Amino acid sequence: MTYSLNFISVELALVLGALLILMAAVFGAGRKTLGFAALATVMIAIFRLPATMPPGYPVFDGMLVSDTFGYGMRLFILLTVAMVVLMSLAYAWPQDEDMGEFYFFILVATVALNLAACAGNLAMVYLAVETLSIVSYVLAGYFKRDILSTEAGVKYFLFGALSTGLMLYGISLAYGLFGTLDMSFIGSRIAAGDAHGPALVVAAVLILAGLAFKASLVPFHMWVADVYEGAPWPVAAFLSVTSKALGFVLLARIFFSNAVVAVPFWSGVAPVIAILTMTIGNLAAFHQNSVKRMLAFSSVAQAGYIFAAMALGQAGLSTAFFYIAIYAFMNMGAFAAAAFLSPADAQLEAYRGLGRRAPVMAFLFSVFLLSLAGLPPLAGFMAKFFVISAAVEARDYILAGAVVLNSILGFFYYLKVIKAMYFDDETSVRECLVPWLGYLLVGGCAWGVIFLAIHPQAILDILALMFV
Amino acid sequence: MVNIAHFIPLFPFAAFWLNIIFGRRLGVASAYVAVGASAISAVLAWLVFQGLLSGGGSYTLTPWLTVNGHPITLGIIVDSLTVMMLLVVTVVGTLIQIYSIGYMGGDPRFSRYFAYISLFMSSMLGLVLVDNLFLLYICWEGVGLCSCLLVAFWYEKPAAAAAGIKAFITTRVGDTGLFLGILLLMSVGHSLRFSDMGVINAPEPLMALAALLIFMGAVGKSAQFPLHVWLPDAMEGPTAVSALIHAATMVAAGVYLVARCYPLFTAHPLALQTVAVIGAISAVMAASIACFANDIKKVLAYSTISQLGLMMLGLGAGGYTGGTFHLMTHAFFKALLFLGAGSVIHAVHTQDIRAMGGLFNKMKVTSLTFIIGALALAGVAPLSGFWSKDEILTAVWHHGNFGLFIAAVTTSFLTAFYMTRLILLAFFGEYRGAHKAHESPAVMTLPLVILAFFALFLGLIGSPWAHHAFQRFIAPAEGEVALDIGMAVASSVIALAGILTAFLLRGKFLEYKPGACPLIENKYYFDEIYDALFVRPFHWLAAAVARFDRERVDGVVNGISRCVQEIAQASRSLQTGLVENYLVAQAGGVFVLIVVLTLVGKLCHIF
Amino acid sequence: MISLGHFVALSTVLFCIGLFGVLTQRNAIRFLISIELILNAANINLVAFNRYLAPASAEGQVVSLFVIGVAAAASVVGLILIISIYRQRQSVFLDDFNLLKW
Amino acid sequence: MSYFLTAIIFLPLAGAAFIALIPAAQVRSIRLAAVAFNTAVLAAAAVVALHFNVSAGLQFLEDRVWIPQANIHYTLGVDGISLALVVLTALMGLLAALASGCITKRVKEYFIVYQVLMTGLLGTFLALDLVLFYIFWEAVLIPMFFLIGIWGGPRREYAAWKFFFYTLAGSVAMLLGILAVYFSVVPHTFNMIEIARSSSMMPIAAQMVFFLMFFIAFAIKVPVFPFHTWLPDAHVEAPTPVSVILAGVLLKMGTYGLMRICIPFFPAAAVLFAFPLAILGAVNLIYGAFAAFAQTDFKKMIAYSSVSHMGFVLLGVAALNATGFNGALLEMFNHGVITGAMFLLVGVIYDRAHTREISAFGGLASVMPRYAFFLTFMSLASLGLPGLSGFIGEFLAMAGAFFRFPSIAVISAIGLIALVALFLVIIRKVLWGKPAAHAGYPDMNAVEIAVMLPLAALTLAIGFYPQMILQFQTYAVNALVGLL
Amino acid sequence: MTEFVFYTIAVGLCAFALLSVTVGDVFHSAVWLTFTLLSVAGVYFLLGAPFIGVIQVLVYVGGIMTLFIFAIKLTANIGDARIRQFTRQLWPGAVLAAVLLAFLLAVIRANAWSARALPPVQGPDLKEIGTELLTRYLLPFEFISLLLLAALVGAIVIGKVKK
Repeated sequence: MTYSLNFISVELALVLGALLILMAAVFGAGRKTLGFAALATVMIAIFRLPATMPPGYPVFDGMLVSDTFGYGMRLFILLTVAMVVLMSLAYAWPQDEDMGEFYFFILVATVALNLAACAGNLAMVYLAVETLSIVSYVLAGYFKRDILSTEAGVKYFLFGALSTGLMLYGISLAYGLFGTLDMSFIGSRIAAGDAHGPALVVAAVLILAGLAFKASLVPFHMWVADVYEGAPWPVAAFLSVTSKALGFVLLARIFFSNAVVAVPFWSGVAPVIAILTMTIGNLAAFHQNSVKRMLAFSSVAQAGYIFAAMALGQAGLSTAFFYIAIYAFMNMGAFAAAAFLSPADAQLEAYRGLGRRAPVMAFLFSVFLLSLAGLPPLAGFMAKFFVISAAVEARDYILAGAVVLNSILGFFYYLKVIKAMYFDDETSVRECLVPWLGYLLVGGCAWGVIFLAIHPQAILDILALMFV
Repeated sequence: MVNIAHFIPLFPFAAFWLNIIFGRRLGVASAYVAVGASAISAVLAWLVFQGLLSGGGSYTLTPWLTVNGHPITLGIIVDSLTVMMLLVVTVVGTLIQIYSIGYMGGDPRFSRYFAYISLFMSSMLGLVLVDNLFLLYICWEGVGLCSCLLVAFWYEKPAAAAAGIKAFITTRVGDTGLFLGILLLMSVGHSLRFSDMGVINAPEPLMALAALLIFMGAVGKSAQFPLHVWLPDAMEGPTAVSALIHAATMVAAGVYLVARCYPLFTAHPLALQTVAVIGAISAVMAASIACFANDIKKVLAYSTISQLGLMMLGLGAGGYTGGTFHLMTHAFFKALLFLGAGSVIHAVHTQDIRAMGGLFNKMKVTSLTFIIGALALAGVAPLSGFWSKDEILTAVWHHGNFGLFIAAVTTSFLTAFYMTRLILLAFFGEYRGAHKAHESPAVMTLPLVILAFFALFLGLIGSPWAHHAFQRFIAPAEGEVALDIGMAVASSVIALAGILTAFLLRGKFLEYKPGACPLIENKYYFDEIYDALFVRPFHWLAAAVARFDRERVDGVVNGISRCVQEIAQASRSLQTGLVENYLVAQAGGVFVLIVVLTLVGKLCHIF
Repeated sequence: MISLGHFVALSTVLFCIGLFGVLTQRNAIRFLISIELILNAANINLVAFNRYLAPASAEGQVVSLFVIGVAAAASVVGLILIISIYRQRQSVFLDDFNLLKW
Repeated sequence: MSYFLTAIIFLPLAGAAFIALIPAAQVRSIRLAAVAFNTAVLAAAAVVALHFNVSAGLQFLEDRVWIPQANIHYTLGVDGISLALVVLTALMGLLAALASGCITKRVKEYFIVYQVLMTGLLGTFLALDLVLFYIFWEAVLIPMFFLIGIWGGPRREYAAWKFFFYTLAGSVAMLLGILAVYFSVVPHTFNMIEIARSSSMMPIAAQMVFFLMFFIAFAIKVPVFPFHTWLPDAHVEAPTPVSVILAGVLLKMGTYGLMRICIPFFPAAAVLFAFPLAILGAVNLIYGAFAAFAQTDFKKMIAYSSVSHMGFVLLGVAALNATGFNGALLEMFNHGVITGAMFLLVGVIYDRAHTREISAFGGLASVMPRYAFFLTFMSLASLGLPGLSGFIGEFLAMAGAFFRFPSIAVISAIGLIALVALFLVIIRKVLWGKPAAHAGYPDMNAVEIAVMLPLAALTLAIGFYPQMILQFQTYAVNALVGLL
Repeated sequence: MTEFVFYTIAVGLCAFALLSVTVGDVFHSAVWLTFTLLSVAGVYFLLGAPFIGVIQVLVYVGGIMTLFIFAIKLTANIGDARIRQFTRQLWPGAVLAAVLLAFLLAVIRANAWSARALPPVQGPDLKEIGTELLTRYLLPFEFISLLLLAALVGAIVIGKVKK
C-alpha cells in the first residue's frame, strides 16, 4: 500500500497545491504570487516523481500501471504544464480574470492527466478523461465576457460530451466482452486471440472515438480550430500540447501497447486516418488569416504526422513519442511567441513588420514555425526524418510520400506568417513588451528546438528506456 | 637558333596588353609600341628562316592538356610553310601598321586600334606556329575575334557593328565545322599533330568526313563559296584593317590550314575534289560580282575571294606549291591594292569609283603603285602575280579536270577585266569627285612603294631564273619543277585579253544603268537567301521559345499552385462553424469506421 | 427467460435514441438530455454485464455509480456554459453559435 | 581527424553571430566584418587547396557519430570533385560581399542572412553523409528566400515563393531517395563513399527508381529544361550580389549532386539514362540560348544563358567518360566565375541606369571604357572564345559528349553558334552604337574593378593553363569512371 | 412473470426516451426524461441491483432533473413549440441512428451474449459493492471527489456575474 501511496504522491502534491491556491485566491492573493505558487506545486510534483521508481509493482491493485512509459509520460506532462503556467504568468490577460481558479483548474487537469497516463483500468481512463474534459470546457470558456470564448467553451462541451459518451458506451461493451475492465487482462485476452468479432470492433471504434477526439485525428478534429481560436492563448497551448499528447498516450496504451497486440486489422485503417489528418490539417490551414486558427490546424496536421508514426505499429511507437517530445517544444514555443507578439488581435495583419518591432521574439517565432514546417537544421526536421525513415523501413511508401508532400504544404502557410513578419512593412507601431518570464519560456523552447536538432540523443535514450 | 620561334607571337601580345592598359597615356606612342613589336617579330622570323635553312626543326615546349588519353602538347612547328607565312605576316603587318599611323591619325581611340592590331598579329603568328590542330583552333578564334573587333572599330556606325557581328558569326559557323572535325579526329583516336596527319588509322569515310569538316573551317575563314557573305560587309572597318586582315593574312589562314593538313586531304581524293570545286565556284562567282561592283573596297574584297578561290582550286588540283606560292604573292599585291585604295579614299573621302577619276596626275605615287599592284593581280608577265597564277593554271591543267581549268581561265580573264575597269574609272578620265584630291603623306606612301617593290620582284624567286627556289624550298619532296612555256604564254594572253576588253568597254562603264543584270549585281542574292533561311527564322524561333517558356512551362507551374490553392479553399469551407455539422461528421466517422473495420475483419476472415 | 441479449438490446436501442437526439436537437439543453440517455444506456450495459457475466464481483455496478456521479458533474458544467452563452446571445440554438468558423 | 573543414563551414556562421552583435547603425563596420569573415573563409579554402594531395582521393576527412539510433554520421571530406566548388563558393562569397555596396536597406539583417547562406553552401559541398548533405541542401533555401524576398526587385515575393517551392519539391523527392537508398544498401549506411562502393549490388530496377528520385531534385537545381522557369524570375528579382551567388554557386549544387550521388550510386542506371540526359543537355543548351535571345531584360538574358551553359555541364556528365566529367567539372567552375562576373557587370549598369531594359543602354563603350573592356571580356568568355576559360570547359564537355553520342554533340553545335550570336548582340546593344543622350554614367569605381579583376584574371589564367584546375580533378574523375 | 415485467419496462423505457427526444416543448421533453430515468431504475431493480436503482432515482431524478428544470426555466423564452426544434441535419441523423441500431442489433445477435441465461449464483449485493468500492476502486472513489469539486468551482467561475 505504501508503494501505491508513494506512487500517487505526485498527484497528492498537485491536489494539495491546487487547494492551497484556491484558498489563497479567496484571501485575495495577487496574480503573480498565485502563478508562482502553481509553478512551485508543479516543481514539487516533479521532485516527487523519482520516488515512484522502481517500476513494475501493481498500484492500487491494477487501477494504475507503474512502468517506465508511464513515468516518462508523467514527466512530459508535468514539464509541459510547467510551461503552460509560465506562459499564463507572462501572458497579458485582457480582463483581470480570477487567476486563482485558473491555476486550480490547470492543476486539477494535471492530476487527471497523470492518472490517465498511468491508468491500468478502463474505468480509471474514463474518469480521468472526463475530469480533464470538464476542466478543459471551463478553461476554454474562461473569458466570460468575450463571446468567442464562451462559444468555444460550449462547442468544446457539446463535442466532448458526445465523444466521452461514445467512449463510455465502448467501455461498457468492452466490459461485456471481457468481463473485466482491467486493461492488462483485456490485452492478454486479445493477444490470445479470442473474443475477436464485430462486437470487439464496435467497442474498439467507440473507445477510439473518445481518444481520437482528444488527439484531434480526422473524423474528430472539427472542434479544434473553433475552440483554439476562442480559448485564451495559454489554454490553447495547453490543449494543443498536453491534452493532445494524452490522447496519443491512451491510444498507445489501449491499442498499441505491447500487452495488447495491435488489433490485427488495425494496420489497414490507421495509415488512412493519419494521411487524412495531415492533409486536411494542412489544407485547412492554407488560407487562414488568423494566426491562432492557423496554428490550430497546424497542430491537427502535426497530430497526423504523429499518428502516421503510430500507424506503423509497434515499431513506430518510439518514433511517435520522439515526435511528440519535439512537438511539445515547437508548438508550446510557437503558441507562446504568437501570444506574446500580439496578445489581443490574432489576425495576420497584426503580425506585419514585427521583424523590426520585436526582432528577438519574431526571430524565435520564425524558428518555431520553421521547425514545425520541418526545415532541416531544426529539431522539427529530425522528428519528421525519423517518421519518414520508419515509414520507408516498413515499406509503407504511400505513407512516407504523404508525410513528405504534406511537409511541402506545411511550408506554405508557415512561410506566410514569416513573410508577413519580415517582408511586409508594419501597419501599427504598437510596441510589444514581453516580461522576462516570457523570454525565459520562449528562449527555453527555442533552446530545446535547436539543441534537440543537434543532439537528439537526450530524448532517444529516455525513449529507449520507455519502450524497452 | 630555331627554338626562339615561340617568342615571335609574345611580343605583339605584350604590345596588346601595354596598349590596352596604358593606351590613353601612351597616345601616339602606342603606335610605335605596336610597330616596334611587330618589327622585332619580323627580325625574329628572319632569324628563324635562317635557322631553318641551317637545319632547325619543330620542337615541343610543355604538355598542355590531356583529352581522352591524347596528350595535347604546346609544340612549335618550324618548316618552310610556317616560315613563309611568318615572313609574310610580319613584313606585311609591319608595313600596314606604319601605314595606319597616317591613316588612323586623328582617331579618338587610336591606342585601342593598335592594341587590337597587335592582338591580331600575335594570334595570327601563333596560328602559324603551333604544331597541333587544337591550339590552331584557339588562335583561329583569336584571329576571328580581332577581325570582328576591328571591323566594328567605328562602332558608332550601326553598319560597322552589324558587319563585325556578321563576320564573327559566319566565321564561327565555319569554325564549328572545324571544331567538330577536331572532335571527330580525337574520337577516332587520330593524333591532332600536323606531323602525323598522313597516318591513316581509321575507316575511310570517317577520315574523309574529318577532312571535309576541317575544310569547312577554312571555307568560313577564307570566305569561300557558301560562307563568303561576311567579307564584302567587312569593308566597313578601316581600310588598313581590310588590307591586313581581309586581304593578306587572316583570310589566307584557311588556305594555310588546307596546306598544313594537305596529307589528310590527299589521302582522300573526294575531300581534295571538293576543295577544288568550292575554290573554282567561289573564284568564278566572286570575279563576276567584282565586275559590277562600284565601291572600290568591295571590288577588292570580291577579288580577294576570287583569288583565294583560285588558291583553293590550285591546292585542290594537287598544285601544293602553286597554291602556297600564290598565297604569298597575293598577300603582298593585295595589301598594296588595299593600302592604295585607302590612300585614295583618304584623299577623296568617298569609296564610289564612279565619283573618282583622273586621280593619276593628282596622286602620282598612289596611282603608280596601285597600277603595279593591279597588273600583278591580273597576272601580267614579269610581275609576281603572273608566276604564281601560272603555277596554279599548270597544276589545274595537269590535274586533267577540264571544267576546273575553264573556271581558272575565266577567273583570270575576269580578274584582268575588273582591275582594268577599276583603274580606268578611278585614275583616268576627268575628276568627278567634290573633294580636292591630294597625295597622302609620306608615312602612307612609303609602305606603298615597298609593297610595290615586292609585287614587282617577289614572283621571281619562283621563276626559272631563280630555278624555282621557292618551289624547292616550300616542297622539297616534290622534285624538279619545269616551267610550262605553253601555259605561261596562254595565261599572259588571257590577262592581256581581259585588259583589252576592259579598255574597249571603258566608254560604257559610266553610263551603265544598274539593273541590267540583276543576278550578279545583287551578289546572287546570297544575303537575302541567308537572311530568309537563317536570320529571320532564328529571331522567330527565339521569340517562339521565349513565349513558350513564359506561357506553357510557367503556366504549368502556376497552374499547380493555383489548383492547390483551390483545393485548400474548398477544404476550408468544410469548417462551417455549425456544431451540428461537426457532430454528424463525427458520428458518421464512427459509423464508417465500424463498417469498414468489420468488413476488413470479415474479408481477412479474422473472425 | 430473460437473457443477457435482451438487456443489451434494450441498452443499444436507448443508445441509438440518445445518438439520434444528439444529432438532431437544435436546442442545447435537449442535446444534454440526449447525452443523459446515452450515459444511462451505458449504465444499463454495465449493470447487466455485471449481473450476467461476472456476478461474483460488483465491478460493473461500482463503475455505474461513478458514471452517475460524472454525469452529474458534466451536466452542471454543461448547463452553466449554456446559460452563460444564453446571457450573451439570448439563444441556445446550436446553429446560432457560428461566430467561430472558416 | 582535423577540424579544418568544420572550421570552414561554420566560420561564416560565426561571422553571422558576430555581425548580430554589431549595432545596426554602424553600417560600415558591418560590411567590414562581413568582408573580413569571407576573406578568412577564402583563405581557409586556399589552404585546403594548397595542402590538397593531387593524387589521392578523399582528404581532410572528419567522421563523427551524430545520431547512433538513426545511424547518421557527421562526415566531411573534400576530393577532386568538390575542391574546385568549395574554392569557387568562398571566392564568389567574398566578391559578392564586396559587391553588396548597393544594399542600403536593413544592411545588418542582410549580412546575417548572407553568412547563413554561405554556411549552407559550403556545407553542401563538403558533406559526405547523405543526411548531412540534405540538411545543408535545405538550409540554403530559407536564406535565399529572405535575400530575394526582402531585398529583391518589384516582383520579389513571387520570385522568392517560386524559388522556394520549386527547390523544396525537388529536395523532398531527394529525401525519399536518401531513405530508400539507406534501406536498400546492406549494411545500412548514409556514408556516400560506402554506398558508392557497394552500389553495384542494387538491382537495376531499384537503381533506376532511386536515380530518378535524386535526379528530380538535382534537375530543378541545375536547372534542366522543364524545371528551369524559376531561374529567370529569381535572377531578375534578386539583388546583384545575391544573383551572383545564385548563378555562381547555387546552380552548381545540382550538377555537383549529379556527379557525387547520381552517377556513383547508380552506375547501371546512369548508363541507361545517359542518352536521355544528353538529350536534356542539348535541349538545355539550345533552348536556353534561343530563349535568352528574345529577352528584353538584360539580367534575364544572362539568366537564360546560364541555363544554356548548364546544358554543357549536362552533356559532360551524360558522356560518362573521363573527358566528359573533366569538362563538366571545369565548366561548372568557369560558369561560376564568368556568369558571376556578368551579373556583377549587370549590377554595375543597374546601379547607374536603374533599369535593366537592354534597349535603354547603347554606346556605353565611349562613355565607360573600363566597363566596356570588362563586359566584352566576360561576354567573350561566356560565348566560349578559345583562349579563355569558358572554351576549355565547353570543349571538354562537348568532346566527351561527342565520343559517346556524336549525333547529339553535332546538334548541340547549333547551341554554340546561338550562344555566340547572343553575346555578340549583347555587346552590340549595350556597348556599340551611338551613346544615348542621358548616358553620362560614371565609369566603374575602384571597388567594382577590384571585384572584377580577380575574376578576369582567373578566366584568362584557366584559359591559358587549364591544368591549374584539371590536375585536382583527374584522380577523382578516374575513380568515378572506374565505378561505371 | 419476470418476462412480462421486463417487457413492460422495456417498452415504457423506449417510448419515454423517444418522446423526450421528439416532443416539441423542452419542458415536456424534460418530464419525459424523468420517466425514462425512472424506468431505467426499474431495469436496475429487475437486474437485482436495488442499490443502483435507488441511487439512480436519488441522484438522477432528484439532482440532475432539478438542474435541468432550473436551466429550462432560466432560458425561458425558448419553450414554445413553434420554434423549429430539429436541426437541418434531421434526416441524416435519423437515418444514421437507425442504420447504426440495425447494425448493432445484428452484432449482438451474432455475439455470444444473446444466449447467456441468468447464472444460478446470486448477484452482487450491497456488501460486495462496498468492498469493491473501498478495495479495487479506492482511487476512483477518492478521485471523483476532486472531479465534483472541480465541476463545482467551474460552475461558480462561469456562472457568477461580475458586479
